[in-house]
Amino acid sequence: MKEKIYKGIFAVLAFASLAFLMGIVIVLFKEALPIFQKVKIGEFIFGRYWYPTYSPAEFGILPLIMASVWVTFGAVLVCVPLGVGSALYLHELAGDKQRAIIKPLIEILASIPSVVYGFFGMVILTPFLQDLFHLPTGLCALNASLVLGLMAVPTVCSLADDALNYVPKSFREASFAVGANRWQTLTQVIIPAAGSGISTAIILGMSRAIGETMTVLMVSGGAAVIPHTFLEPVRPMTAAIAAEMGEAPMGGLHYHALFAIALILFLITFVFNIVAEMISRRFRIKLGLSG
Amino acid sequence: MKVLSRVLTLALVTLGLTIPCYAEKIVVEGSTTVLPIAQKAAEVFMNNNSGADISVRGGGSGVGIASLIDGTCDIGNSSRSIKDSELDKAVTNGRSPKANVIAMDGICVIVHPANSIGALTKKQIKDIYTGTISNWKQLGGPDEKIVVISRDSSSGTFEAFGALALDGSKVRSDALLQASNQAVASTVSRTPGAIGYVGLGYVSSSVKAVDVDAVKATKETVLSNKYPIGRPLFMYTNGEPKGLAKQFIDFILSSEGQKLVEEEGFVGLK
Amino acid sequence: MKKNLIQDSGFFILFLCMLTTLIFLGLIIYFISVRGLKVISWEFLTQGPRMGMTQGGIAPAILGTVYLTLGAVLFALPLGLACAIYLCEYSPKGFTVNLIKMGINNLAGVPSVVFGLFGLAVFVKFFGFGVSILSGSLTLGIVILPLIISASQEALLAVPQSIREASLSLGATKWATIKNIVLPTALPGILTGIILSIGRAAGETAPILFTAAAFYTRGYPRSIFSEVMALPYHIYALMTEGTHPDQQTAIAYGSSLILLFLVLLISAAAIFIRQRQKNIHG
Amino acid sequence: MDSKVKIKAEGVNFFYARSQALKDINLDIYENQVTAIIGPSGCGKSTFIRLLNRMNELLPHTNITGRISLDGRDIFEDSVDAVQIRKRVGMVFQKPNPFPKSIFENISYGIKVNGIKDKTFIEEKVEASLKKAALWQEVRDRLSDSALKLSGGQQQRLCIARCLAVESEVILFDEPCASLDPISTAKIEELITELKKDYTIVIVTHNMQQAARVSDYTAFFLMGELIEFGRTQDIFTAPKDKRTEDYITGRFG
Repeated sequence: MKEKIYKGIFAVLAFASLAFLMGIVIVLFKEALPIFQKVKIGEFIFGRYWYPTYSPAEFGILPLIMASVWVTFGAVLVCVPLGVGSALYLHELAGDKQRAIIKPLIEILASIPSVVYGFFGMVILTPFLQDLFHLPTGLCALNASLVLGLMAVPTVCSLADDALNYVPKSFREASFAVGANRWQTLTQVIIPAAGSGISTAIILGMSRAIGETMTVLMVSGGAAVIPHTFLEPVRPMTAAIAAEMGEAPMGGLHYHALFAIALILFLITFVFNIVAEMISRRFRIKLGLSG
Repeated sequence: MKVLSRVLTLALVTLGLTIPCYAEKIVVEGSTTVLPIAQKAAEVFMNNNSGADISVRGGGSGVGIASLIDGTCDIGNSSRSIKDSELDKAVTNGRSPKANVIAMDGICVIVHPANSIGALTKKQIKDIYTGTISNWKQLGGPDEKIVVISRDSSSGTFEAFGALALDGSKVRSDALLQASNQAVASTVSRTPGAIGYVGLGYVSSSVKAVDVDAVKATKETVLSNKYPIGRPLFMYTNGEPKGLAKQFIDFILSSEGQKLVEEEGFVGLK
Repeated sequence: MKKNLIQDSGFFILFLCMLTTLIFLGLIIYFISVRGLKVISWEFLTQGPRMGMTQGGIAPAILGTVYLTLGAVLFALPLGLACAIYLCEYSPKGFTVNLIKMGINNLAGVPSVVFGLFGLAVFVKFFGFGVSILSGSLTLGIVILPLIISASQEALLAVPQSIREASLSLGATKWATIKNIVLPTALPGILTGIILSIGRAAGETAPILFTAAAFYTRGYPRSIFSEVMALPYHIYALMTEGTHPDQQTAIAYGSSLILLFLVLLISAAAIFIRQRQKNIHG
Repeated sequence: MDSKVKIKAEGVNFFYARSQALKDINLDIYENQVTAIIGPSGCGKSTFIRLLNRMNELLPHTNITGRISLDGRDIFEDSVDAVQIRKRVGMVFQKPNPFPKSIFENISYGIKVNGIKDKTFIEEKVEASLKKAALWQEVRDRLSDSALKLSGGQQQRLCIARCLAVESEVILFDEPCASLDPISTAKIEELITELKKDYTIVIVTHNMQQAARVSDYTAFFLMGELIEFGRTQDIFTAPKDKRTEDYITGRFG
């Protein structure tokens, strides 16, 4: 009988946490949908001009979406090689002593607060980029990508390293037994076997980059225009929400438009997660590992 | 498992340390521009009246007004007048927001100190911000691309600048929209071809204030409305201010209070 | 021969990745510490701000961040761990579980300002906790909930089924197996989740903007219902609202260093516990 | 010579989701005897043994009909708690699975989990179990070492000691020596014949010689059915069913 009570307690706590998380989604929908009575979804997503406080107000968020896409793509180019690369180094090359020092160091990089990254980006990276590329201003998509990518590295690296450690030693020994050297073993046996863990690590690292607000607000420049190069200032979706939410009259059209941006961001990440999950699942089945 | 339980009990102990005791308390919340004034005044006021407890929060004009309407704050700071939609909401909630002007704020147009341009007409400013002029050469300045810096379109400072200087026309879409006065000031100070606008309080040696229609932005010209781009700063209360809120606002309007306003770089009402 | 050439170049690239990561880490910590240390003094650590945020210390903000972070972990850890345990141990494998896992991973992508507004609407207004440590901790707790659930799940899934069966075959109940065998083995992985979420909770600004953070309050918080200053918001406010940038930027550096040090301290403690647990279990 | 029946399976069918793993099994396991279960891989012998201590319930979408009784009582009755069954019917798995704890904790775990807290009793029980499992001499002075540091054979004997510590009446061996070297295998076989005096033993094995050496009775499974059951000498010298004969003489499987 006691077993049933324990199972009940865990079920209640599990659904309580899910209820909170679903609460966020409900608030997101509730506050976002009113805008679509005024502005058609097509106009909203593909509109090229974002002038929410003028009259007549224009709610086109294509520049914001493209900015988020560029910045997130840039962040991936930074955090995947660095994050997974470091995890592989830690797993394959680092001796135990080295590992005991570097792994905590990387996790410390994870605990550096985002506002400190924004601060670092604003005060040090901005002038550096400005002189390097002779730009009118160092606040641009590249700056945001670098800082966001760097911020996501520890999450990717820690979880990828854990994933690599869960791969049974027998796989490695089997590969050596057929005469494969360490690099072949790593690339053809260990990485595929840890595939699901590594993809989860990348997804979580990516989600952190997409959802990041403060850093992006401080370093991305804030120009609501569709970027053509990495060196132009941009205004990602999260930056627009954070900057304008405090000032916008609560319950006004602009307030609902900002929530609609957050909703679209949520839906984009949702679709992205499903695709990533399918890829990693097909990847796992090909290897014959359970789901 | 043992380790986790030990950590949890330790945390509970620290949380329980706080000792509750009561004094009259008001909450001042809202506009980021008014924040420095509210903070300094609260600090000095509390030094003079030990019983008072004033806590100051930012968040923006929209949050301040909304909290006043919801009753979660006693004074709602705002750098813009209340909007009709907010007024309707207040009425439905049985609140009657009253505006108390506590200071004036001149919005200065600033450029990089190395920029030779020292004065601009309102029309020139409008042409720059709407995109018709895009190189300093067209204004007799150095041959350099103009980098237009503006505030995000929902901030109170932008509201005033847009109405007074741009007659409501749209800022060019590739303008850098910064989230705060200080971000505008620091970007202008580091970008040779930049032009931006900040509250009087944020003008420092690292930027150059430009005369507008040949009027220099000073306390006197703003007060006398000769300087064309100036706006009032409000502290909204629910009906006539009363109790600690009244004492606080009266203190800010007193000569000592207005001196604090000037120290923070804004324009006193005397 | 060619095989080894590929291997050497491959390993060299990995070494480069590691090096750049560590260099960037070094750069951030170097700049923050050098400029931060100029401002740090005993007074800076023990007193509140004075003279319109240009002098004095940041003690209330430090205490505020400690309360908020501990409150968040205290709220999210039991809830998140229980959720992970339920999903991995008790609930039937299948569609619902994957859907829940999908939803959780997705929430890590929601912009943190939305969590702030959710906290404002639910904890501050609906539950009537008002702007306070409680609302702030609960909101931050929800921000780190997905992280704790995902990390705990990965750790629980990694516990080999064979030792679960071994325990059950000795007549241990399911809960006894989880408590004595599964959780201790998965503890290192769970601690990784806690470490990552401590850093996240202590550093978040947007969620506490509307729910807990005050720009300036006199003295220390009286109870969990009073609002509180917090380091991340203090840094952000100084850098954006301060009208005296020269003095205030220095204070912002000092606050960043203290926040960094505080978070490193808590993380180091968790890392130490994880290392000790790993050694015991071999 | 036939002693009391410890476990009796009557008309047992077992289904994994849609496929049927066991068809109409009727089998008696005699007390204090060693019963070997042989057959080609995938014939359902492991599935059957995991029914005896209700381990298969952990898998989703399984279903069972028929009756399995322990000392006369059906083990699948609602009032019967699986935990009690597993306490009385211990199991040693194919791959040694010691807990990532010390040697002492591995053995004492089972005792403590079943509610016994008396420290001295536990220490005596641990020593007795290790002696019975012929491991005491090798580990007596390093009980606090991690069990993962032991060799394969030692780990398997540790798992046996774990069952003994819980005072199981029956011990199920699921191909215990599959991953062990010949010397350790011999030690385990010796141990099984030794344990026969106090415990009922059921052993699933691929190794015909092992079955012949160690067991008193043998059951031959094929494609989920029990083909033949009898005394080990009879099965190996004069099998009644032709399929048993083909399997034993190594013509298939």
